[in-house]
Amino acid sequence: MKLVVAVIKPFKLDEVKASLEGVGVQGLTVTDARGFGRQRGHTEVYRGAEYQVELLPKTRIEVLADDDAVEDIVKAIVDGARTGSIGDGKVWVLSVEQTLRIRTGEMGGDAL
Amino acid sequence: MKLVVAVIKPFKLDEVKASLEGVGVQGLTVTDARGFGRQRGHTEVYRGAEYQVELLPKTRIEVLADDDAVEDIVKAIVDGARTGSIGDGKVWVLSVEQTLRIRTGEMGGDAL
Amino acid sequence: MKLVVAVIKPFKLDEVKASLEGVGVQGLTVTDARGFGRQRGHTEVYRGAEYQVELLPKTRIEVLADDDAVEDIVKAIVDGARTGSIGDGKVWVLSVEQTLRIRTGEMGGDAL
Amino acid sequence: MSAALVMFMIPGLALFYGGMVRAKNVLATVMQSFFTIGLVSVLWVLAAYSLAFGPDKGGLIGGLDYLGFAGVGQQPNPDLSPTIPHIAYAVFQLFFAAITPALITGAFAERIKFSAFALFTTLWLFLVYAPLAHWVWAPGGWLRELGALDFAGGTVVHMNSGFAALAAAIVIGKRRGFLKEAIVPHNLTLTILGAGILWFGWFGFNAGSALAANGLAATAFIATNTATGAAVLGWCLTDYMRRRKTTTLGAASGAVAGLVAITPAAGFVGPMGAMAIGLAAGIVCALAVSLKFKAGYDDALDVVGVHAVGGMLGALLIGIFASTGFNELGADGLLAGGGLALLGKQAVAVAATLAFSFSLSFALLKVVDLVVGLRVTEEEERAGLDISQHEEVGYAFAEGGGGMAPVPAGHAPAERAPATVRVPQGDLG
Amino acid sequence: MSAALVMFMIPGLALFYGGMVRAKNVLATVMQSFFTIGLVSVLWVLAAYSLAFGPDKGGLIGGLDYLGFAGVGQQPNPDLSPTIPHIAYAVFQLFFAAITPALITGAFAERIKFSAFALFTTLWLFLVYAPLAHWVWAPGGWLRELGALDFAGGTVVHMNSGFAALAAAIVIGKRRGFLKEAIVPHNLTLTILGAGILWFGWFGFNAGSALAANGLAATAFIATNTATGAAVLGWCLTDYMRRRKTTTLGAASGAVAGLVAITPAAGFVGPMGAMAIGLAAGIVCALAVSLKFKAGYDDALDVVGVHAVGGMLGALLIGIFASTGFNELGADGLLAGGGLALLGKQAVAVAATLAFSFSLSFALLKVVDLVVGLRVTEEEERAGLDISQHEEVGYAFAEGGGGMAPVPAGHAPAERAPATVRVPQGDLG
Amino acid sequence: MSAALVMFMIPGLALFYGGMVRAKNVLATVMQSFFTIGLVSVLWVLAAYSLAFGPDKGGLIGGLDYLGFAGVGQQPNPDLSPTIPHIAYAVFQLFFAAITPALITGAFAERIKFSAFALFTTLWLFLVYAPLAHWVWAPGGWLRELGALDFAGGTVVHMNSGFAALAAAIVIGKRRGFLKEAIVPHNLTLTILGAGILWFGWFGFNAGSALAANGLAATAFIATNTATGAAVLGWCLTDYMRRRKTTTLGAASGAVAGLVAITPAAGFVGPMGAMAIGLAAGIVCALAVSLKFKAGYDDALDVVGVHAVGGMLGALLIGIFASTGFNELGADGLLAGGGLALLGKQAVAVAATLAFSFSLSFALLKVVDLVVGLRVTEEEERAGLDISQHEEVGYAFAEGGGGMAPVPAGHAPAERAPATVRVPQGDLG
Ligand SMILES: Nc1ncnc2c1ncn2[C@@H]1O[C@H](COP(=O)(O)OP(=O)(O)O)[C@@H](O)[C@H]1O
Ligand SMILES: Nc1ncnc2c1ncn2[C@@H]1O[C@H](COP(=O)(O)OP(=O)(O)O)[C@@H](O)[C@H]1O
Ligand SMILES: Nc1ncnc2c1ncn2[C@@H]1O[C@H](COP(=O)(O)OP(=O)(O)O)[C@@H](O)[C@H]1O
Repeated sequence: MKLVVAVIKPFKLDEVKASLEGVGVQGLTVTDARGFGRQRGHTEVYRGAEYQVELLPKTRIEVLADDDAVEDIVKAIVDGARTGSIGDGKVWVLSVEQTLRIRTGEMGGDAL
Repeated sequence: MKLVVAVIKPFKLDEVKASLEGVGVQGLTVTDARGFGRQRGHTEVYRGAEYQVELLPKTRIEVLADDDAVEDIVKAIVDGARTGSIGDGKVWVLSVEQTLRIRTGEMGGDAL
Repeated sequence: MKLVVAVIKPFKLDEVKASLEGVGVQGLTVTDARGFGRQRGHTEVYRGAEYQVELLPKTRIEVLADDDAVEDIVKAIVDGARTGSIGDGKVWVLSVEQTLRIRTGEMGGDAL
Repeated sequence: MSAALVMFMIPGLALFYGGMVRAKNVLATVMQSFFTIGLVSVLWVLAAYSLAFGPDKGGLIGGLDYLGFAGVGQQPNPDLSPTIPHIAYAVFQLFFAAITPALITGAFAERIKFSAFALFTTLWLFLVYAPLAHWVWAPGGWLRELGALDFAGGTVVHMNSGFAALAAAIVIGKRRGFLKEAIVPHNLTLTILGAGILWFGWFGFNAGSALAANGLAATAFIATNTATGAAVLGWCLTDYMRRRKTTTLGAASGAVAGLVAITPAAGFVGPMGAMAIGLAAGIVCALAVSLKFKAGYDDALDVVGVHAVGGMLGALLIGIFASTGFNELGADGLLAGGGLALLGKQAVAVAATLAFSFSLSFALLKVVDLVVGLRVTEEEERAGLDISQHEEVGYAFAEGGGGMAPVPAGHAPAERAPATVRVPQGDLG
Repeated sequence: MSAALVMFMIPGLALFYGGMVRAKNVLATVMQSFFTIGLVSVLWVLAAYSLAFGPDKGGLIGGLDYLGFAGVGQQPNPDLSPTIPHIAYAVFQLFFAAITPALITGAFAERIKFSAFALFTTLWLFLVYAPLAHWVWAPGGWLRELGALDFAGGTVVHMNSGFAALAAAIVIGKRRGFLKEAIVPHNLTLTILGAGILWFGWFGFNAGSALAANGLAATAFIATNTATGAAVLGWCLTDYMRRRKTTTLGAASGAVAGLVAITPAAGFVGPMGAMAIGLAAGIVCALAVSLKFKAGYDDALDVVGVHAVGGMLGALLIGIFASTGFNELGADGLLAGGGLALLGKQAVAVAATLAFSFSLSFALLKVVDLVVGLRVTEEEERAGLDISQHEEVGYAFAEGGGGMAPVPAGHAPAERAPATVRVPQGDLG
Repeated sequence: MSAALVMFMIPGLALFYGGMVRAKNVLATVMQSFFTIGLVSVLWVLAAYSLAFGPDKGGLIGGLDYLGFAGVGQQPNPDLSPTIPHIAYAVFQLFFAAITPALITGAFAERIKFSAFALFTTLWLFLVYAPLAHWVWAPGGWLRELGALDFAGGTVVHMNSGFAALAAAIVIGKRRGFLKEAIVPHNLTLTILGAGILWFGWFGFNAGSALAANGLAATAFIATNTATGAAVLGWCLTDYMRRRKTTTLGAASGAVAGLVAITPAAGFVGPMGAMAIGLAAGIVCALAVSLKFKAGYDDALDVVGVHAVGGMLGALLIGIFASTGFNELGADGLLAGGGLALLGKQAVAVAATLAFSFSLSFALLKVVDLVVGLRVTEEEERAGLDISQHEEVGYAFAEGGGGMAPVPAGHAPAERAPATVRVPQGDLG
């Protein structure tokens, strides 16, 4: 069992979700995040005082997946999230030792 | 050292927290999340236009734990979070390579 | 490839960010969180009714890093986040199996 | 323009209440006040005004002469409004009739069905408000003939809504989690703004009740403001005594408590009397709102503690502080050498209002419960009334991004139709 | 003080609109209404008032006698304001002129450049609003001479802005994601509060148009309120019919629809007529706002569905419900035995307004598009107008902590300058 | 009703300020304005009115004849208010006295102890406001006798609060993180709404100062509105010059700057003079607010840059634009051929106000600091004043779920009592 985590541009969430459903993903968890990276921030101005903002809004996605589904899932995320411009984000994969569905107590692959 | 992660229904947070304290957990970190899964969403209507909302509010919990405490912790989460109805959420366990308490620099189990 | 996760006091975010940049970190992802631990909470009062609040605002940071950079990064986080008072937070390290930059498809270290 | 000010109080009330509920119920709470303006604006013209202010029938109710505002014209009406057009008087009274049921909504907030609220408000306006308004204000109304004083609606508006609220809290039952979970205000800035609007509008309410921009209006104005200021201090003082801190909600609540208590007295007392009434109201109401925890009824937004208690306090204190020195149409209270006579009449008015409003409201709520059911399901309550009753969310700060094409109402939604509107409140478990 | 109430409507409108857009555009939307007050306050004094109400030139436009309010004094003006100081009339009219272009902003919300908005508003005030105001209200204006009735601005304010909005929605094109993404209101409490302020201020708008606090004002007042209440019920009823639920946005929208529809009629109809007009407005507008999905233009905040449709409805229904019984300066509609004459005149006014306002606004928008460009870039639209047009964010709840020293404007930012102001909206992709 | 409008300005100010602070201080900031209404409403009646407007004592202070509003009746007072009831005048003045200290709170926002604020406000009202009001407005007051003009409070309200604010910013010291962290507004929609309410209420402030609804009131009304509109444009223009962008906060700030600058002049200048004053105010204040970064004092919400500077500007420009043509009780300024005499008198008033207000306020703050301590601890400041001073949070959007039973105040909380009310602001580190 793996956990695929992705940080993407917020407005790409639906495309990513759709393309994940396209490869059979049945669930995912989303959190709002802010990201700092190569992408340049912007300036805010209040009463003439300027502030450089370097943390930009991002959306963080977690998908639990069977090992052999990971490749498709990563591809699906990239397909949905890529704009080609800087700041598209990252995907990383962690290994999961145990998974469980709270409602039924099912473990492992059955938990998804 | 393990990291137990759970995605639960928001209104179950306190019950989960209480039952975790019941098994000796001394700390946890919570983030607000939105989840998509088998649970059907709902409809929103604005000036006669309908929108299907599939991402539902969830709460994400992280608990660092010694290896031998994991079983109890997972059980405690399930006890606290289960309603039996769809959408109760998931629990997954990751292996942690290193832990540290910022205040003291204590490592491993002492960090909790 | 590792993932360094830290839970810190919100007002320390910039110091941590600065000291991470000091050790060459080029990116990170931040989420707002709430934490429960040894640090005592506070009381809220509404129309004479008192509520004990035990979950305090925290900031959660994720940094993907090459294995050999982890040590510096953990140190940098501690340097930036420590106040010495209770509630400073935790740092933990997870092992990452795969990393990818969405924009370019670069993998592993090149993805950072 | 006084009438406009009174109308503006209702959106103010909507915010005052809306800020105190949880985020998942903010729209439903605001909606109840807002919808009430619309509903009462129509019902009042159709029939309620006539029932309240039509020619007296046995001191109990008005005749039907004014159905549809028939005969309510641009000329002053000698009995009701010698100084202003009859229609101006009728519309001024309209907003009193609109805010009163809106006040009640604070008691059953966060758990009532919208349909039940709408039905209850309609019945209550005709069967409880109209008769009581007739008793107190209409020529021939028995309380008016008795000589009980109510300058701007302490009985008709505040005690009436407060006792109805008590009945409502009892009949509908507690919110899920009451006394167990932390059910706290989600946006007190709205509540403060609401209190500010109420304070502002109340000048129309009280000063306007002089039915002329004259010295009496000025007297009522200063009495209103002084009592309110004193009540703010009173409530803050009470908070301070308990935990050495003042609270914003306490200040806002104190303002409303003071406005409530001075309403019946505004035109009959001087600035110092008003100050005493206000100070008392701030302290007494600050203590009264805790009753519900002991008594065990869930008056969600403390309508009883503020309006019933504050209204009674004001009505009774008239008996102490009133003086014909400020309004020769008034009467002399205890301190002005009028003895206990006035106090007695005021007590009768209070008792009559309590008995009538509480019992009849109680019965109506039972009826409504039978007909449509008062309360939402557990799942709906947990999800919040905004979603379950109105299919809307109060706040959507997160960039949902993506989503589906809006479906013209009624049509089936497209096959696969993801959407990520942020629903920050509640859970649909 | 009526003028002050009308002025207050514009911040109300700002909130009404601001709550309906996405969080990333809230400031830009609010700004457009707020800035318009400032802009028109200056332009009106300089020249626009003179063009609208200066001595008639061929029934089409006013002369330049009143440039800079020259000769607009403290004495009543026999032709324009026999009962109040000329300057009071001029300032009352100022706010009508200010809210009208502000209403249009709902159509091109969430995608227009600030510069384009400012230029368009300036041109539109002089070339569209001023002439139309002259036609309808100025002595000698051809529509006024024709005998078409418009008590408080159904043609000049509502149809005018509504048809201009239609042109704007068509010329500027759809918002990115329209019909694809979930573009939903981010803070409906603001919208309800805005609707409440509009309702409050509208009493100044309609009752104030009687230019005196007399019986006619009271008649206009009750007509305004009754129509609004009925429209709230009408829209809620329509919502209920569709999904067995009422909506908060529906109630707020209904109120505005009712206010719009009664505007031209307020002083000419009775309470029951007003109720009919309001009910019709609530239902018709609730259905009309869905047109855009079928017609495929993106009138972001439904200015067309509410103001154009509601305005037309009200103007035409005058032809049915008007009666000299309520205002001898008015006329008799169908039901009052006046036959179809009045209805015909009203139809002419509607047609003239439609043709003039739509076509000229359309042309102006094309011009503005050529000069400065109407629309922001895709990246700016996605980031939101708050950041891209004003370099501000609407909400910053998260404790950013840390950050950089503010740089006195213009200076280059320090070398390494981290800051973590929360930007909860949009993305700078 | 002008008094009601002025009262309404204070909740408006509360929002204007509340939106500009960080989320963790929103309630404390709003509370300071709201509480001030209550506090001053009581103190004014008790004694402050008498000190300000009681029979003159040597041109410096009023006698104690009016303690508790004794003798302040429904009849006009020949010296103070020949045209309206004395009590109406006294209450109108009350709100001027209430908003002035509320304005000061912008300077020490986000770091002052509530107790220190309350004590300071009380002392300041009696020792600074009352005397200055006497000098300028009371018969016998030396500045009034001198012939300096102040139509509606440029000196007493704006310069007075502005210079006191300067003293406050200096004495209390900088906010933690000033010039280091990004300290930015958390909810500018509140600020815009607040500015809108201020604009609305200011008509009562300025037009009301004519003490009658006549031509002069209309003149003051148009002057007020024109100056405000011009100032919005002026500030936006300044922003535009710097970064080719306008800002919402700039528009809101410009409106207030214009209102401030026109306050002393409203009744003495014409529309074009008002426009010049407003435009100047918008530009000058937009530049003035940056002074603090160079001078290094932390005037959190720019009370100095807007009220002190704007107030001075307006007071001095009267000397240029005033003309008896608009108000024969006024005087002729430079352009009206009055020479420099008036300008000189205005300068004396400005200097006197500066010296008196700054020095005495400075001393009072030092005293308060000694007695209760002005400033919260570092930990409290970081956690935010809402939590540390009032034990409340401004926003709780997240579904906390669960929690503990509320404990009737004073009782010890239950043993294990988890609660998850969201505290989105600050940190209790
Ligand atoms: N080392 C890292 N650890 C964790 N998250 C990162 C890291 N680097 C970048 N990110 C996340 O990825 C986002 C995009 O990275 P950025 O360098 O700006 O663009 P790109 O990924 O296209 O090169 C950042 O905003 C941040 O959220
Ligand atoms: N594959 C997945 N990866 C990550 N999170 C998931 C996954 N599937 C479900 N979840 C999370 O669990 C929540 C509940 O899942 P759902 O299928 O709706 O109900 P249940 O867990 O009872 O079957 C979802 O809302 C989502 O947050
Ligand atoms: N076992 C744990 N698992 C996950 N997060 C934890 C755990 N213990 C503490 N934390 C996080 O660390 C924060 C600080 O912990 P706390 O015990 O209060 O102080 P300290 O780390 O200084 O001992 C908590 O608020 C919580 O967010």
